[in-house]
Amino acid sequence: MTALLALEGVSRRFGGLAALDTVTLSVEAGEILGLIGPNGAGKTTLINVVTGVHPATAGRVLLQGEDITRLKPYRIARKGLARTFQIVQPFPRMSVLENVAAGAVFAGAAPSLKEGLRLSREHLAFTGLAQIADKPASTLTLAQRKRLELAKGLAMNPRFLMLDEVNAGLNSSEVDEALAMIRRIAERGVTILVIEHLMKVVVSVSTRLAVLHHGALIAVGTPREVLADRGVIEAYLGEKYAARLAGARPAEGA
Amino acid sequence: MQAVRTVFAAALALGLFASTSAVRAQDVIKVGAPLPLTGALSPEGLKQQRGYNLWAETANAAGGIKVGGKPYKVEIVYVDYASNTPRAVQVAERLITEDKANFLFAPFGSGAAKAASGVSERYGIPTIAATASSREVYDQGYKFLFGTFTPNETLIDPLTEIVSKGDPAVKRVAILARNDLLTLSLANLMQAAAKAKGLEVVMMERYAIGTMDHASAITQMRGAKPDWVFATGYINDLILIRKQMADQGVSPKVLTMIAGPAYKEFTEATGPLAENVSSASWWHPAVRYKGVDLFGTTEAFNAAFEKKYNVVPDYAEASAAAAGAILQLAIEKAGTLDPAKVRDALAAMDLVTFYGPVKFGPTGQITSLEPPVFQIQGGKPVVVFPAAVKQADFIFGK
Amino acid sequence: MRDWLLLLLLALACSLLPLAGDNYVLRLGTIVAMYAVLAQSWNFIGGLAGYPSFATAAFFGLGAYTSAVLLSYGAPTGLAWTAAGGMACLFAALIGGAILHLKGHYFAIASLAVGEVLREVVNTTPDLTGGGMGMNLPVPKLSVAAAAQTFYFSMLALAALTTAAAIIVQRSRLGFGLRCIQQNEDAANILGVNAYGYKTAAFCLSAVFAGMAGAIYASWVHYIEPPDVFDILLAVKPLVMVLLGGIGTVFGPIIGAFLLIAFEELVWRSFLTIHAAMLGGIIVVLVLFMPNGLLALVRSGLARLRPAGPKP
Amino acid sequence: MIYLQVLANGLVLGGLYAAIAVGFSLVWGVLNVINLLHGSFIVLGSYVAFFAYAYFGIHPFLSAGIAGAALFALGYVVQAGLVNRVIAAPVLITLILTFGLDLILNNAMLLAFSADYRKVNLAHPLGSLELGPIFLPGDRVAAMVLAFLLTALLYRVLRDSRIGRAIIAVRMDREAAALMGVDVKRINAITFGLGAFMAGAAGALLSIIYPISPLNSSLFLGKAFVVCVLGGLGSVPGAMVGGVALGLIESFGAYWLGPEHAITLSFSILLVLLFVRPSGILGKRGYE
Repeated sequence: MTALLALEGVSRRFGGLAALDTVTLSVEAGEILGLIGPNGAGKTTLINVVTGVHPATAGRVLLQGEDITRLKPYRIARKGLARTFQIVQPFPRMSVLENVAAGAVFAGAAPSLKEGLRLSREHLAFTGLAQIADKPASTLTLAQRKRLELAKGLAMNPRFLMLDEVNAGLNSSEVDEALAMIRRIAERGVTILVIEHLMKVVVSVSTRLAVLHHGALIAVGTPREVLADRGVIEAYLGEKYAARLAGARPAEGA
Repeated sequence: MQAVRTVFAAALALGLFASTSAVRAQDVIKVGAPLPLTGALSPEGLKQQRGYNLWAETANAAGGIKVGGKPYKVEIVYVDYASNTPRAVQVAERLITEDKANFLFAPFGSGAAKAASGVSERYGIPTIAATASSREVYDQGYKFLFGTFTPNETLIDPLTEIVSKGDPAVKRVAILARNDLLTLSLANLMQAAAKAKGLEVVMMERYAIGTMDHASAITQMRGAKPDWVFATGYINDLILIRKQMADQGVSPKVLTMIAGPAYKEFTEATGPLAENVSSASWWHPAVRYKGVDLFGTTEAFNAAFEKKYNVVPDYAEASAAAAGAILQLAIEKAGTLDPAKVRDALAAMDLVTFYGPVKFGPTGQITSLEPPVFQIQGGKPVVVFPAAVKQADFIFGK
Repeated sequence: MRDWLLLLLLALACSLLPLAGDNYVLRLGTIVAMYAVLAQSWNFIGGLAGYPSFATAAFFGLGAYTSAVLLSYGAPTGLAWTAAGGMACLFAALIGGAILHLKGHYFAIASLAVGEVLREVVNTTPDLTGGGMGMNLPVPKLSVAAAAQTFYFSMLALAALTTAAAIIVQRSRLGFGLRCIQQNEDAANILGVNAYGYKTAAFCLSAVFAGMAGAIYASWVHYIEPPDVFDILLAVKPLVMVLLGGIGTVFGPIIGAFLLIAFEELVWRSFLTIHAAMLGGIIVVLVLFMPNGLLALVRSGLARLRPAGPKP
Repeated sequence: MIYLQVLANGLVLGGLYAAIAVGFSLVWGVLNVINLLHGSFIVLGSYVAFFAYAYFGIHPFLSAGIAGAALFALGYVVQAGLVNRVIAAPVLITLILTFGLDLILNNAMLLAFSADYRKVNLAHPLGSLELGPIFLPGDRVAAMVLAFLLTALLYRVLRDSRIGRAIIAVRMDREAAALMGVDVKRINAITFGLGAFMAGAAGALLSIIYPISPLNSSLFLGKAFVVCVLGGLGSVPGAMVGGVALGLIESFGAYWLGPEHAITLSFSILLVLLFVRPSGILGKRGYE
């Protein structure tokens, strides 16, 4: 069976800088793949390449075998690839409900505006935003905005959902709620890619981890395998520290 | 903020002034005058207004216009159409239907006059155009439109006659024309007239409205080695062209410019460069007529104008005043304000005014004038044609 | 439903105008209807999509000249008017492809330049358009009153049609998508909105009715010249009207058109040479004190008075 | 040989266009405000020079400083009092605000000075420089050189003075500049004032070349637009390059295609350039 999403030797250059360097990676249906790496490693670029915002300069992106490398972002969105933004991007002067409905109407299953609004209420209930459905999005707290991003993504009825730092800036109880929600989304059969800064969080939720460093993929595997990988430790902590740790058991988190 | 406040205060004051100064006498003759008081044509609009005002004040000072023995005051209702032709048409209709104007002075220039005359024709309101010369304005078969400018070719033909007779060495003509109704029409006529006289047209170029630089056109002109340069445009274009010709050392034997040099602003702005520039216009303060109108002789008109405005009148100002004088004569002759009767009096008119002999052709355009050719000599425009009012000989450059 | 009812009532009320007024009032009514069309047109691209277009004058002028040229070749009036709309729409689709990837000031300037280029093209093709000499259209063989009514009702019908289109668009996916684009174009793209296609559609909508308005206008005044039909004020006034009435709303543009023309008429009558400054004064006051338009001001009372406008 | 003259025409004209556009570019680049008052500012500068010459005999090359200072004050007040209130609002709002202000200013000038064309006629005109077959108009060249010197001065001010650094900081990142203690509103007003200064000075210099009338303001504004897009925004070198490029385009365009097509050509090039390279010939490198 072909992978849900496959990157084949994908590169993305900005001028002379290679933000992504021949990355080959496949995502199987149903998994939660954690994508980690130090700042500037190319994680967000990878999402941008997959969603067509910054098309790959080399290589191919395949969705269930279909080449989507050069498709426009809106076409990719309509094929069931949804994402959230690290810096939240609501439509500020629309209500929360309308924000979500946009996802349902333009990429999701809603055949009409009316149906889109109805479906959106369900997604709001799921994400716990039902009480504030009619407030303008610009009045929301950060945690609420992050959840709104999630709800918008869900409304697109995605096969594959990419979450870019949905937990950044949240306190620990908010993070726990968010994680529970990610798991519940996965239970609905949505394949998920999580970009995360907090190692603890990503390890607890992911079924598999991939590590980017300077635009290159340096490790893929179960969380346990990856965290034991010497290259990964070097990338995160520097060579010296990695050498000291060598032979010792991998730490819980890094 | 202060500037804004000042302007608002000024606005308010003006508004009050406008509303209290409106004439409320019962026996008035209302003449509607749509004018371009703002926008690109506003210098022209203001000139016309000066002419109309002088006429109205002179007529009122003399006790108004006698209609069947009863004196009527003249009231001119001005509306600015911001140099926008459709607006002129709209304003014309408003003046007739809302302000109940008895008569109309057409808006400035051929294009707007033509457009607005359609309205006054439909309402049967006699309309005098003081600044429309193109034949196309008058050949629409309208009965209520009259014009005080002769057709454009009456400006061109005497010029070519004088130049071709005066100096057989003038062979090559360069034409530079503004791409606009009157100015383009003059250039086309010039091209035809030059060919008819056996002259060679070595350059014929148009420039766009709003052109800020003529250097390339003048470089081209220099290459064409013309003996006679004929440039048309509004005053600002011609000032710039004159200056840039000097910049590149282009000095033809004859330099003709229409329609700027008749205005004093041209000589003021170009200074010594104005010298020997020739032009033609429909009227000139040097002409001498003994009229039966309220101004009487041309000298008397010039004096009255100078007394009020401190300047010598130019052709546009005189034509506007003449339009009023002619209208007055027609009303007095008709002895009624009935538009159809006044119209008939205009059509039958055959007399002399300070502006010249007045007789309208079958299309309504004046046929009795002989437009003077003049040349700037010693910083002043002097008439070189027609012979009856000639002040000096035409001077050719080297 | 409420919008449709309002439109119907408004159209009915306006069709009674010939009973109440003389020809000059009808002329004013025609002008209000014409500007309502232009304001409504601008609202598609400027209000809904948030792209500050100054191309309204270009579409208007293009429509006027398309129709005038066709009429001069003997085409029937209805065909000429329709073709003018079609031509403007086609032109918007072509030019939209080139300039709709620009944002903010750059888009504003490009849309402005489009009108300037068209104006100069007309100026320099005298064989077809009369160039700087302008163009005469056949005068309809109608009485004064009949002509006034014909053009009033034509323009009124077009205004109603444009408003109907606005109502439909506002409630459709297109309108929803345009609002998304206006608020965050990148996010809209990612949510599956075909931003480029939607913007082009909005641009075309803002062209087709403006082009037809230009065509009717040309027949109405039966003399057109480039400085008049490509006048920059034809692009600016609709925008002021929309701001006045309320940006992005269905009836705001109509209210704005009515108010501005009424105000102009008043000013024009009482202030001979400072009406431009008066218009400038309205604009300044509008922008500084009621960025959401009069409607919003009335609706939300004085509490909402604040200096900055939230609309792009 | 004739091409040398056309080239010279284009270069001189380009120098004047650069002078017209520098202030406009500065305001656009730093404040992201399209100042539609710019054309009227230039005309007002011309009037200052005209009256200074007519009543006091001050040469326009000297009164350029006076005109600049007067316009700086006006520009400062306009920005501090009005434009600053909506500076954070979307493009459309500031654009339409300056449009309204321009209607007022232009109308006020029309009332105060009338639309009649005037011109400064120097008692001692500069004549023409003849370099073999090429004629160079003395007044244009002198005005161009002075405008160039003023522009160079502006460039130094921006690079080397405290206020200049603050302006550049605001241009780069408004919020960051505010956090670093820059009084952004004051810098906005100073920038707008500097833009008006350049407009006023340019207007004074142009008073010996162009007939003066409020009607000219839209012509100047149009040129400033094209120059800015050609050269790239908010950059002094960009305005120079854009000005010269436009001068050359118009000059050769008028020569090859006929003068009636010169304006069409420049607007067409503007459209094409917006399409292929919206950042202008020099790109967005700014005042660095």
